[in-house]
Amino acid sequence: MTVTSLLRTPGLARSRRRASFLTAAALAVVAVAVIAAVFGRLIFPDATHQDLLETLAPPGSDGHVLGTDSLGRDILQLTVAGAGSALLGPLVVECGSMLLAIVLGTLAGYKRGPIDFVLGRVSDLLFALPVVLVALVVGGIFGGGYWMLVAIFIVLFAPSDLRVVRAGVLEQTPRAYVEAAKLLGYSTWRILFRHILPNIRNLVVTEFLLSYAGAILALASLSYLGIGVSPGAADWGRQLADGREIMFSNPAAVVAPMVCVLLVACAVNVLGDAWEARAEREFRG
Amino acid sequence: LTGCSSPRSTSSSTGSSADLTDTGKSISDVTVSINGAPSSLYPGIAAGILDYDVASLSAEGLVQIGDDGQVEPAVASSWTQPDQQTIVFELNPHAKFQTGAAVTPADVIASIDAAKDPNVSPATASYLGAVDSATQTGDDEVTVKLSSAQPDYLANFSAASALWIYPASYWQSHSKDVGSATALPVGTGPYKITKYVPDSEIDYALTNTWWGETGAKAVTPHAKKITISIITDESARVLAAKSGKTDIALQVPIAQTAEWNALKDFRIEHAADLSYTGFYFQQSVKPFDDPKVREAIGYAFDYQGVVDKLLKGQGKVATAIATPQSVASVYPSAASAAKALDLSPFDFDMKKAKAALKASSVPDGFTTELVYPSDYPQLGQAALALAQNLKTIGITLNVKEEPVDQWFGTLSDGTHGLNYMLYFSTTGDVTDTSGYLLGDQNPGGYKNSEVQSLVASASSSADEKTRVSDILTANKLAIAQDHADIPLWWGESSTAFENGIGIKDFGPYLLTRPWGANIFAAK
Amino acid sequence: MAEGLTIEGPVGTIVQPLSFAVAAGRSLAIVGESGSGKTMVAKALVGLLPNGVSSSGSLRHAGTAALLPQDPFTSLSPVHRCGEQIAWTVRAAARRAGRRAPGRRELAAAVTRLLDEVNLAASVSEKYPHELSGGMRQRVSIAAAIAADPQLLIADEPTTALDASNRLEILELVRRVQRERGLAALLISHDLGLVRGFADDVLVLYAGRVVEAGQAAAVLGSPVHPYTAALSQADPPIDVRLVRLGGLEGSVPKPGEPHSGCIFYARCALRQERCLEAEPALEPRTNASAAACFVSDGPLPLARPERAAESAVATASALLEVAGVTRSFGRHLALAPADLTVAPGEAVGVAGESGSGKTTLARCIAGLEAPDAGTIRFEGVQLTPRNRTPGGIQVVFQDPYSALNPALSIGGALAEAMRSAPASARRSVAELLAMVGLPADYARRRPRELSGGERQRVVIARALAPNPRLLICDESVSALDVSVQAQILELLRSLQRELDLSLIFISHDLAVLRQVSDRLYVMRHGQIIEQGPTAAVIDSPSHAYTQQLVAASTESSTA
Amino acid sequence: MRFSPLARTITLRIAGVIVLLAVISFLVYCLLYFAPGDIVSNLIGTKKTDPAVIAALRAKYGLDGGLWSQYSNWLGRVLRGDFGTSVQNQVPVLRVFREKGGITGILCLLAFVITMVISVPLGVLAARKEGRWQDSLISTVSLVGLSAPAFVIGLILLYALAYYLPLFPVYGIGTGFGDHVYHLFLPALALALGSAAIIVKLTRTAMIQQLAGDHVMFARARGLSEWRVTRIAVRNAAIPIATSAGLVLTYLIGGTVLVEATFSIPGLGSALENAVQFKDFPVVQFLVLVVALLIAVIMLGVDLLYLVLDPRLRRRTE
Ligand SMILES: Nc1ncnc2c1ncn2[C@@H]1O[C@H](COP(=O)(O)OP(=O)(O)OP(=O)(O)O)[C@@H](O)[C@H]1O
Ligand SMILES: Nc1ncnc2c1ncn2[C@@H]1O[C@H](COP(=O)(O)OP(=O)(O)OP(=O)(O)O)[C@@H](O)[C@H]1O
Ligand SMILES: [Mg+2]
Ligand SMILES: [Mg+2]
Repeated sequence: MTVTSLLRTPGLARSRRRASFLTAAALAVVAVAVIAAVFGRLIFPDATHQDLLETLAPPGSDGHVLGTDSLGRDILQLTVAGAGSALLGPLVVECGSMLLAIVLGTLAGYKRGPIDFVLGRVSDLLFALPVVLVALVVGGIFGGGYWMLVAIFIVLFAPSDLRVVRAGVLEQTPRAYVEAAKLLGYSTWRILFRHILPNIRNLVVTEFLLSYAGAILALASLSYLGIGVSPGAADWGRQLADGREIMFSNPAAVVAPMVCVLLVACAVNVLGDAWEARAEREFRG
Repeated sequence: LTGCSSPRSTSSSTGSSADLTDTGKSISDVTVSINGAPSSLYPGIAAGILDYDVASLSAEGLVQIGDDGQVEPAVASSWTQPDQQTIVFELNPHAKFQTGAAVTPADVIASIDAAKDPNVSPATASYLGAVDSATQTGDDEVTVKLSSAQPDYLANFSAASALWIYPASYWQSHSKDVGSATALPVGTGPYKITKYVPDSEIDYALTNTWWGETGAKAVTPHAKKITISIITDESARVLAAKSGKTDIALQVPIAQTAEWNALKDFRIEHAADLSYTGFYFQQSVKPFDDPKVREAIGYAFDYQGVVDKLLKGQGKVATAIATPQSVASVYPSAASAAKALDLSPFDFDMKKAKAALKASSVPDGFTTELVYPSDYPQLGQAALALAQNLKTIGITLNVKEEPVDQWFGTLSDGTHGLNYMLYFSTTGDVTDTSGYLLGDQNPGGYKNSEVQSLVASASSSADEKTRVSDILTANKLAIAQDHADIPLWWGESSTAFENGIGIKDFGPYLLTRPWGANIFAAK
Repeated sequence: MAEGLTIEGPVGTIVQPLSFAVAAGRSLAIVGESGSGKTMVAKALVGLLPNGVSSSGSLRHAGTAALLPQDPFTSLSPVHRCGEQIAWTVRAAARRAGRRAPGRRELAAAVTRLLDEVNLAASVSEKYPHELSGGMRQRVSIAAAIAADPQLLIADEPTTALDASNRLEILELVRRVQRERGLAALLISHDLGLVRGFADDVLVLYAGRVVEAGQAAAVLGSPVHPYTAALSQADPPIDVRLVRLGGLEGSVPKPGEPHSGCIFYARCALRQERCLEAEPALEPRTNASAAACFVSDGPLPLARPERAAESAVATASALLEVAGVTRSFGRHLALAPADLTVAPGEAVGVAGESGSGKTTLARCIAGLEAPDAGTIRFEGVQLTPRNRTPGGIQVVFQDPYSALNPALSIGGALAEAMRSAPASARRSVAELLAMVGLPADYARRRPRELSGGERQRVVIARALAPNPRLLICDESVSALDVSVQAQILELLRSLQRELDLSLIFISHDLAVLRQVSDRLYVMRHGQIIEQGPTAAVIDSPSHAYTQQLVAASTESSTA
Repeated sequence: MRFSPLARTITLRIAGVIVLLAVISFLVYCLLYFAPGDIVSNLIGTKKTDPAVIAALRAKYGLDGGLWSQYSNWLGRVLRGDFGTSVQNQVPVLRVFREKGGITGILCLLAFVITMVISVPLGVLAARKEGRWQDSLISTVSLVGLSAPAFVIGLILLYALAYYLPLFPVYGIGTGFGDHVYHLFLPALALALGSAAIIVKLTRTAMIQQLAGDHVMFARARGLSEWRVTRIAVRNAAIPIATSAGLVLTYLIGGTVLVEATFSIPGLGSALENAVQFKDFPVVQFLVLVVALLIAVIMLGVDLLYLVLDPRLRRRTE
């Protein structure tokens, strides 16, 4: 004889609470970063101003909260101003690649056939290529530059977005509501944009956020390798590369941009995960 | 147009081997770290500054450059120049390879042939382009014929320039892999290469075959072993020093000096690197065709500030194109050289800059671009500093970084009026830099028949005094009168030493000679 | 046996205190509509409730219980061989019994023996699940389940995912294994016909409450509770066509939904005011059963509505003529040349096992699939991809859950569909909803706020929006509960009459086809092998396959 | 006969790879051809140079003629097994590869092993403890790993574990295999953490999906031990994990540039970075092709691994 008594499984509620706390924190981080990106130049109009008489000042000295770097630039101001290039470029990258992915991915997933085949092969190829390497080779050979890298990344980031969009469309297309729409004679664009797209929007938003985090890291990496923003500009990747050299004189020069990159990328990733979870909850019921 | 220049003080170095005493003790092992990987142990293949530093530990040329910039005997104990197209070298009878074999004329001839062959020595062959032939003319005698009259060609036969002497058999058996790990070169220097792990380390052991230990100016090496450790990352190199894995760090970059200065066991020594940095103008590009505009730029540059703060002492404010080292034979003391070279009217004075601009064709300013090579961030920083100053008088200067090769492309593309000139003189000869910048083929298209004839006569003259005075006159005309060039600074390189290590006769040319022999244990 | 088994979900109680007992060698069936908590009871018995659901009360059973899941296509690990999966259970059973771990040989022998017990060849043990048919997989599952040496075998709808022909075999196998091994068995099903032949005792579950319990014959033969009665009446008979199909309006209340009094009140045919005052308790009514109802205190009369006149065969002029249509996928011929006609106002049924090409045929007619060859004439015009107008042919799909765009409100979807209607035939959204028996305020709702039956009504309304002449129903009721199925069938029949619609009704369930179709086509391997008036085909099938099909259907509903 | 469709698939894939390599090599050639700058001036620097020497150098590196003739010359030489000589070092490209490839190979493989060894068990653990503190902890840590670029992790590790806590060497690659592994451990760890985060996430998702699956429920319902159930789920989850493992390998290959730069490792990554900056045609061309080939091989390997892992696919190709 066995007597079984079953107990309540705990945990779900708690993890939900943790998740919402994390999401709130992430939103706060992103909000601060966006404010810095938009108003950074207004708050600190001469963040990139070099003061050769005041190089490598330690944190806290003479109004420099985090000290100055080897060019006498105020690290705090520089870091705040760096939010602009850290957020804007990746945003353009992700918007561009997502737009490309939505236009091509919906068509490929819905129409199938040769378009799908060609796009599929091209995106397989691009998808497999290491983004940093390709950007290094192409950007490096053409002399780099921030916007050139952004353009390269748009192309390189498109395949992963395209896959997501295509897979979503592919999954929705055989659903009866799409067939019903076909039977009712709706146009292809109407079916794609009014019927299918709203149903994969959660996928799209999740992918957008996660790739956005990826783009932030990728651009920072390339700046770190010296193929990115133009010299003298405020940028976290560049600051990291420069800051490493004076790591011992003023650790803030490397810690500040490091913390910023980490926090922003984490926050965007948290938002992506949160959106995914939200979509899942919605899907479940 | 001439202005009075105020004397500018020069920066001081952090410490010096000259102040240390040699304990005479031998050192078992010295680790020298370098921040780049030589592509080969033979500099003829890629002639970066580190390639020279590394190669000269164990290999020598026929001659070498002494502390004062004069050509000294090395493997050749003496030479004569019967005419301007012939040089006859007498080999040093004590010169031996590290294998113990004596250096024969055949070895020297094979080395010269390899050095002027662009296939074997693509990076340095051009230096010996004028060599027609090298033949044995006696037991210990090699005669070199030049294709044209070359009054000042001797230095090219040094390891500071284009010649490293290896055995003839080495050249024969390693036509394809000269200088690689599978073909360790054998030279005539005091240190023999025992191990080469590319990108990682090079080990040297002291031999007793070196001619320099004997003879008149005998030097006794103290280090039994030298290890060159390749650490391409600067902060890793500092970490290595902190954990005691480095005794000497060559070519410390400017950005790193503060880090090294912060290490209490290390000191930094500076030595001129014979480089000249300045602005020159594409004379045909507007508005730089106007001398007043060029003058305004000249006054807007913060010479002392840049040298002190940006270069961290790795340089001296330049007052001429010719470097103090290149005139050392005529003006041996620092003070006399400074006086003779005081040819630039410019100092940092924004009032004068503004006045010059007001008097120019573009009184309200203009917008232009200055490109700098990415390998030299200090040029970019100096450019940004200049841009800040120019902004106050209405000139917008956009600073752009380009890889070195693309930078070359912009120098004479007809759109960039204001350009950087960064020139490393390998020989330190007085006509070298000025000849390039002021001669017929000068990159800026600067035309002043008086200047160009002075340069030509200096190049063909054999008398050192005339050569120097011609060049200095040309310098003065070009800088003070025509503002065709604006000298910014003469470069210096920094070397970090552990405090227990000293090096004798540290100067601009030491690292092109077998410098391992000069290392000593200090108190 | 369970005492006061209660199951709590995140939003409310899923199962109210529930007690039952199954003796060894006997079987108990739990029946009820979807969402009544049957699966939760089964999972609680084996201790595998999902996250967020917990149970209390006490369970006592000798030895172990094994749960046979519903879907043989997902219940086995796809990457392990069948024999291996059975062997794991054998080993686990040995360990539990404190026996020494069996060696390789012993294991192989045990697996072969178990496969033999479920009528499978020993070679199946080397096969992967995907290499087997659905019926064979379910046998493997049974073998794996009994390998655990259970004392109690729980089968949760073990046959719903199978074809009619397989269904009976599997059920018989379960019964045989149960008898031979002397197991206690718990069968969960919403199919009363299935339970009738299988179980000794029955428990009728409604919204987590037992509304009637007792011996199978008594409960099913003479139900006391109005719910049980309604359920048995909703089951369509295969032998007659009924004038009216009994069905239950509405749907099972969700856990946590507020109510007062009897939980069945809202849907009850016999409801009285006193039913709202308290919840009725389960009380013995006949000597073999107990029911929870204030009103009914004895067996309810099972009124079999009289037969409807079987409608006459098609008139001369055809609305739709399909001639020689073929379609193949790769090398697989899904549709051999097929001919089919539909007269105006006629309801045509298409029957056939899974994969026989029914859907392919329907999709070709609707224009969702391009036929490889053959012609389709509609209202006398040959249809090409270009000349189709949305008004002509519409489809009601099988799965009501995916047939509505989750992002659109009901009203939005219907209004959009209406734009495809000819201007003369435009109706309002409210009119459309009324046609399918839904209140007008449903227009504001989203699909996920609707029950399956309600969704299917919306799908039908949308299909009717462009005023079609022909409506194709592809398994339109097979995803629904019997009770809801009856409602939808009744709705379709009445719409067909009122709007003079032609209907092609596809189903593998002959009983359903008997109720809705005038003429019947039987398909197999992409071919139409028999056709004729529905009554004639079912009552006296001429093709051997049809005979087999009819036999299987008849047995499973009356066995 | 039984394997012929499989063999056909593989042959087709290999043909595809060859076409791909040809296309990529041409694209890279175009890139280098149209790029601004000139290797010869790079080689010479600011020096007065004889035009004859320049001409000789141009001829030596095959820089005469138009794009097509240059490319076809290059291709012809490659087909004869001659990948040319590095402009920068005068070393045959193949030797550059031989000298540095080993280091990068060890680095990548070590990173891959670390990735898999850390991430799969953690992913499985997180899935098993879904919603509990272990899951939260693992998910949070992997989130940070996902958000930290390899060079940032590298910098932190370098200062923490090599300098302040001198467990690992600060620089260099050592000599001999064992020493290489010791020297490359920190870099590999830096490289691995980011990819491990990806795999943890994927493994967790795949495992949760599997554990919620019918067949796992059935396995539990027949009394299999939790250990066995986990193994079944892991075996099923191996299919999606294998795909991501392939992707992670390519990610690791891309990440070596950053990590090699941070730890000053003389591997192919730094060689590529240098070659790009120097416009060292033959080296860039060769390394790009090697990377493309490697990735193609990895992808093919992943596809074959699928066949091993998923019997449902096996029948389709057989
Ligand atoms: N994982 C879950 N978490 C919370 N509630 C659940 C979960 N699964 C099911 N439920 C709820 O439990 C109730 C009973 O579900 P159950 O699956 O037992 O019904 P059923 O009688 O088996 O229905 P069907 O015939 O559709 O299988 C439903 O109302 C459902 O909403
Ligand atoms: N898009 C498709 N691609 C490949 N094969 C298909 C496709 N659609 C159907 N088939 C195949 O065609 C055959 C007939 O399928 P169809 O869906 O018409 O059968 P059915 O009678 O409707 O079966 P069910 O009762 O399961 O719905 C099946 O074997 C199926 O596997
Ligand atoms: Mg159920
Ligand atoms: Mg079908």
